[in-house]
Amino acid sequence: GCSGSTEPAGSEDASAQSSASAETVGSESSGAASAAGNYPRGNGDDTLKIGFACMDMSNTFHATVAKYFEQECANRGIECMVLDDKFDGTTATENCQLICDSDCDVYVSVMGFMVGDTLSDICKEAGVLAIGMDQPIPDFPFFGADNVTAGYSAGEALAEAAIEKWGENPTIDLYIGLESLAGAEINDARMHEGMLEGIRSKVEVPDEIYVQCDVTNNDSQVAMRWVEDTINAHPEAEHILIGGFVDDSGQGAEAVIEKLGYQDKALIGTVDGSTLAINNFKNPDTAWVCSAALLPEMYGYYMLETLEPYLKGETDELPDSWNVPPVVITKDDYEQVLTDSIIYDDYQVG
Amino acid sequence: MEDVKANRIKGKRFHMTSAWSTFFVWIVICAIMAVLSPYFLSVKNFLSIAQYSAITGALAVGMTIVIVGGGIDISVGSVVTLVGMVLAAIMPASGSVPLMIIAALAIGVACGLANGLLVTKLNIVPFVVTLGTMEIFKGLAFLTTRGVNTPFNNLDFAAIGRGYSFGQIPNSFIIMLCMIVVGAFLLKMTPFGKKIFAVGSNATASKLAGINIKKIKLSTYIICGICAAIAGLISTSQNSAGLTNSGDGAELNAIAGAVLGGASLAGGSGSMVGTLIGVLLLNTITNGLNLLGVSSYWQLVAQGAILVFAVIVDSFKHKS
Amino acid sequence: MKTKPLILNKKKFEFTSTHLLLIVFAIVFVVFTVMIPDKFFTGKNFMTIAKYSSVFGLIGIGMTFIIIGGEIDLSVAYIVGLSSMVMGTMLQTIDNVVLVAAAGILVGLVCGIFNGFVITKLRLPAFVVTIGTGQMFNGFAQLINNRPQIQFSNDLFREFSKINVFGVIPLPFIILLAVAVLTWFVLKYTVFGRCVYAVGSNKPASRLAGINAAKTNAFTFAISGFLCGIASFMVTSQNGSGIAAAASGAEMDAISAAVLGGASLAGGKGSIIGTLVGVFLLRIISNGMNLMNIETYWQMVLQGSLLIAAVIMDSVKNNKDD
Amino acid sequence: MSELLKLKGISKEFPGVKALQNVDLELNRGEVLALLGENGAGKSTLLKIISGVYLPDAGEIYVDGEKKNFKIPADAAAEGIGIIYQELSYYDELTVAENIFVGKLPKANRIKVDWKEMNRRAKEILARLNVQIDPRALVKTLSTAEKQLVEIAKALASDTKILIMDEPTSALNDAEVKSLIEQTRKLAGEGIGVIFISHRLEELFAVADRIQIMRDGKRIDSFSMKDATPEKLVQLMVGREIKDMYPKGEIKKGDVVLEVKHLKNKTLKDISFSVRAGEILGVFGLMGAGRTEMCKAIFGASKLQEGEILMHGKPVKIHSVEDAKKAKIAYLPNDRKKEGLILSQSVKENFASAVIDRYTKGKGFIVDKKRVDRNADKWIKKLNVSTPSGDTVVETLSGGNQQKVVVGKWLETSPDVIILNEPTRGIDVGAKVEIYKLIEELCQEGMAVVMVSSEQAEVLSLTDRAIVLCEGRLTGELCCDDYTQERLMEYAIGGGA
Ligand SMILES: Nc1ncnc2c1ncn2[C@@H]1O[C@H](COP(=O)(O)OP(=O)(O)OP(=O)(O)O)[C@@H](O)[C@H]1O
Ligand SMILES: Nc1ncnc2c1ncn2[C@@H]1O[C@H](COP(=O)(O)OP(=O)(O)OP(=O)(O)O)[C@@H](O)[C@H]1O
Ligand SMILES: [Mg+2]
Ligand SMILES: [Mg+2]
Repeated sequence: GCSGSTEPAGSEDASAQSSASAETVGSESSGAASAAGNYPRGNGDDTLKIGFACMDMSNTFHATVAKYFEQECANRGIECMVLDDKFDGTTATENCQLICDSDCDVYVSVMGFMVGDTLSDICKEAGVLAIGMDQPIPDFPFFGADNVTAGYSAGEALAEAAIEKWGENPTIDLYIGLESLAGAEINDARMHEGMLEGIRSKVEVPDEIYVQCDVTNNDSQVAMRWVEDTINAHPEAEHILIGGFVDDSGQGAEAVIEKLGYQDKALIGTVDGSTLAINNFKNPDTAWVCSAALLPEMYGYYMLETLEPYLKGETDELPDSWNVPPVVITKDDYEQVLTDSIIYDDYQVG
Repeated sequence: MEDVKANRIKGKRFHMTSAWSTFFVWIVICAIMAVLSPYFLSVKNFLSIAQYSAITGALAVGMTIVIVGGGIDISVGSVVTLVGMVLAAIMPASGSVPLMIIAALAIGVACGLANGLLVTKLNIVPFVVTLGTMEIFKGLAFLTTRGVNTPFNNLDFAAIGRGYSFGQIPNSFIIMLCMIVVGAFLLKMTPFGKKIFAVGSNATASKLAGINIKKIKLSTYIICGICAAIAGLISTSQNSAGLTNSGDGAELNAIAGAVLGGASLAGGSGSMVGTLIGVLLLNTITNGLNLLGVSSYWQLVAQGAILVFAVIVDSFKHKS
Repeated sequence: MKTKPLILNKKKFEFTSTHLLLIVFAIVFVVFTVMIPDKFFTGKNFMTIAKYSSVFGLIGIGMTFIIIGGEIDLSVAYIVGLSSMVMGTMLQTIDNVVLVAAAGILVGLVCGIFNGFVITKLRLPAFVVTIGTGQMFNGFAQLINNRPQIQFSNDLFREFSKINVFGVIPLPFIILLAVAVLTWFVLKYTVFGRCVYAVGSNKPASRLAGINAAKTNAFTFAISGFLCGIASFMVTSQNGSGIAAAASGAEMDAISAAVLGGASLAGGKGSIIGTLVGVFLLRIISNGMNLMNIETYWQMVLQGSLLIAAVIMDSVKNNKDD
Repeated sequence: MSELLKLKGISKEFPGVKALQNVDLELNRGEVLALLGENGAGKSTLLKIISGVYLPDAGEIYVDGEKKNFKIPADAAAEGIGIIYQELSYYDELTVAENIFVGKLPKANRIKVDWKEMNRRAKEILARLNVQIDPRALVKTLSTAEKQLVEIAKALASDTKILIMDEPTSALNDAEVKSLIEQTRKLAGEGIGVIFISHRLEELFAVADRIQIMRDGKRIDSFSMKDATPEKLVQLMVGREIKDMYPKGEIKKGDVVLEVKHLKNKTLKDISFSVRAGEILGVFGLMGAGRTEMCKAIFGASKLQEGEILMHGKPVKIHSVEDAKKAKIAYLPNDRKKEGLILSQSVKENFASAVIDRYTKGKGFIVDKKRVDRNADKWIKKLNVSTPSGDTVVETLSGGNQQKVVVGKWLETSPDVIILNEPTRGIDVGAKVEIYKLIEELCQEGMAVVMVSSEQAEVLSLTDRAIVLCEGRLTGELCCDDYTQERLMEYAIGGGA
């Protein structure tokens, strides 16, 4: 198989990279508040209250994060307010204000890549601790998926699958990147620094064969059209790699590969690790071989494990950055890997 | 008398209809694409265009009927999403394809009925009604699976959107063509269709001619709901999953297709053949730009410009 | 023979949709106040609502002009986005805040004029044209940097939206009120304003009466574009970054607000006050539901239902007149 | 007398119609010129050329001896040409005062509209026309007749040298017509040149100095009104002699077909009457009397709060137009453009629109195109509709021919009773006579006819019996010796009963 989940080199590399970048963000602008743990710690009353601004509740990944986040808060007796940023900077700013107005102790948001400075300002003014989830909010700690690592390990796994299928040093004729340009920095980290570099660490992918497709809103239909049209425009391509920003793109790509009968000529790898990927892995014939699971179910757990003691004053140390460790799942190992990674009893694979 | 005769012949001179001017634009676009991309002019590629036109086409059939009747329905995209989510949710319990189809159609009828009743019984502007129901249906869709994409494995069901018949003709396209034919028959040949045109052109006069305008309008929304449900079926089947964003923006494509094909938002005009050409035009543009690997930002600009260009071409027929 | 003159129209209090809307508004307000008094009925919260209503208020006012003139504009959100990206990009290199703001507003104005020109000069259906131009503006917005958003660090520019007049009232809200008063005057008291109503009410007749209908409509698009430019300035300052989707969905919000406020998509009807109440109603509903921590999916259902409920009452009133 | 306006050799062609061929026209200062011609003769087209709506294909326009080239209506307005169009062009959502001054709103300073001044002046003008409408009222709340009055006020509002009125009286009652004529004469006395179109000859005799007759897009003749007699005018206009304007054959009346008892709703206050087979019942009243409302209520197009409707002695429940159609009631609306026709559709589609369900084959699912065509041909011939073909869009027909289409559409439903609401409004004499004949024929075939009219002469000559409404009440029923112009008016203003 193309197991990449335990590949040490890539993941360590990338996680080091990302924590470094988060640290830089922290230290470069927070001048006075440089020491770890020197963050606001809430308004002093007994009950803890977290304001969670979900990036987009109509998006499976973020809706899942929100659901388990709420659940984890409930388990720990923390009050939780969930708002929907609707993938919109303007709404995010307003929601941030609303959360600060509502006497929350912590504000959590993914929208840092769009309106980070402003979110930071609002929270500082209100004396509320902000956490940049997946995307840093300047002067505040970072928590979340490590997109570079996730993309990198998915890329490696995809390349390994290619080697297994087409032999040592396979010539890749076409690489289709199903990307979300609206995701800006996330997209860069996951798809370029991550996935593309990951693939290139094992096989050669020259720039000329890289077709970047913007799958706006991560729409499976749009992905289908891009893949089919691009393959039609490269009829000579025998070895095709397809990388997907999320599983929705993989779903569309897989549909086209099956339609064109290209199972021998194409391989798909994505980042997400959602039920869409798992469902496809159940079928041995699919071209979709791997997906880096970001474990949205575990976000709440990992965040609160570190955050709760700090808020409760049990510790004065709050790291500048901590992560959810991504894992790569493949046809062979997805069940095992996921059951190992997700601690909830009610969680069932697929 | 002689004058009258001469005039009569002149009166019959050829008038370019909207459908024709859109057809003309389509041909021009095809010619340009054919020059720019060697892969454009192939049966395979046109079949691909056909397949991906199916969803917009199915929606546009219903939309044309509603628009001809003087209404509009912008909730269709949400119906597509709703159908997808509900089907994906019940798929594990029931793998039967006919049951899926019945469930989808039932959702379509229910949504169309809701829109239609609000428009006719309570006399509310259709734009506002469907703006409201658009949110409601979408909310309901997300509530079914709490905003989570839900895949399924059902090869029989997948054949609806992905399979072929008669060699290489995509099933989804065949479904859409059937809908176009039925729609054209309905509009052109039946008393019902004549009444839709009458109601769309002048509701007061139609009412005083003894046409039950509420019934006619209600029917157009139900038909539109059914068409949206079929579009949802195709989309769900092509995706093999209920996806939260499968219907996003679909209503605008459907309206654009219908209007490019000659339907007037004021009601009382429009044709199925025109709509078919309008939908094909929209999808050919996307296909061509994809083949050329044009960046999506430029695609937005190009699609917008071509849309404006098409209406400009159409406006020349009014001037001449 | 002297006939008895007919007096059908005594000037009496007429219950208009604006009154109805005010009642709905009051009900919603009271409901939230009773249910979540400590969260909703606070000065802080009102100021938050006021501040974040301003952007949509301005867009709504522009849309009201266009709708009264019998047209529609589905590209407003993308005009705001394009202008926002232009400002965000300029701020990377230019420190002159006034220059950047002026450029942003100019972009809005130019987009509005472009829409107006294409629609009125070539006599094209506004609905399709603005879907098309909207896509174009959106494309251009993202092409500037090959990015859909760009953050900037000009503090002075960001400061603008934080200014509170008399220490409490957000400046954007003051601007909204000023624009509202000005546009109310324009619509009610200027020849141009009355021409907008005339053109929207009966376009062919206006042409016969020697009103330049095309120019009037074109002007409404320009006004809307200009207001979108100002809105974009406000939202860009608020967000601290240029965002192509800064006002995503604003066209629907603006149309809903205008229609709630009594505007008719057939043209000839609508008012600034109505639209503003509509804007605040929509904002307050979403604010209140957020504070009550209602799941966003239920919020969608409720918001759609409320929109319909508001117009149902209006139509029931109208039906009685039949 | 000096020449104010002169047209030379004007021609205009529409697709399929030569609307005007080499037409001349002269108008002097202080003169009222009547323009007379059958429906479709080209009168309105000629006026629209004068006011700059249409560009002529050929010909010249001189104002005060200077050659003019009107490209848009504003050009003509700048030369002091004011016009009331045949199609009312009002603004529903604006106030009465604004409607009157639209295009030239009085300003307080450079930008501000002076509402006070505008309302005051509007009130003045309306008072001159002897109407009391609140200038601040929205026009959408007015009745058709009131709207027409506002249109006339509009034309009087500006400083016009040349005033053109295309059928200004078609919605007015006699008193209003009279004051309009007075007003027109006064304006002429002030030196304004007036062109006045009407199909009512007695009005023309009262108002005009000179008359120009048109037929088939050509100028036939023009002479002083002193030399005119009704017979001469009619003959010139239709190109043949018309002897009996109103046919009055003796028809045997049958049983009561339609009977209504105690109709009540928001407008109607207890109305009862009956009509027999072969009888024409006149319905007279001033504007807003509730005649239209009564018709619509019987026809199921308006709600009834109380009341009973009987057909052939049996009560029928009518809640919708379909119910009325089933009960064999037909209704010809007074506003044919808004309520009678689907303007953008073809003649044959309009003929079929009330019976489309019957013109089917294949178990009722498919429209039988041949039958639709045959039906249209039948009615075009029978009613003598002048149209290039059944495929012509009905909008391009002249008023009279449009009216015939509406009549044909309803006759095809083979009703037992037909309610005609102002069937001859805005129709030329020739077409009028044809419609009268048709009504007569219908009676002979045993149909019962209810005819609403604002023309006293028409009611008196065509019917033996009439009911009169005033403010929604039935104020009287007239027949036999009572049946005079004076009594009609007396009841109409609420006197009498
Ligand atoms: N816009 C148009 N397009 C095509 N044909 C037209 C148009 N306007 C008028 N016509 C035709 O021109 C002819 C003259 O019409 P016009 O309206 O001038 O008659 P009219 O004398 O005013 O009749 P009426 O007394 O019924 O008002 C008619 O045959 C009519 O059908
Ligand atoms: N007192 C009134 N107040 C308000 N509206 C009235 C009043 N009287 C009549 N109307 C309006 O006028 C209508 C009744 O007039 P209707 O049109 O039936 O009269 P009509 O005799 O046919 O006159 P017209 O010549 O104007 O057609 C009603 O629909 C009503 O809306
Ligand atoms: Mg005429
Ligand atoms: Mg009437």
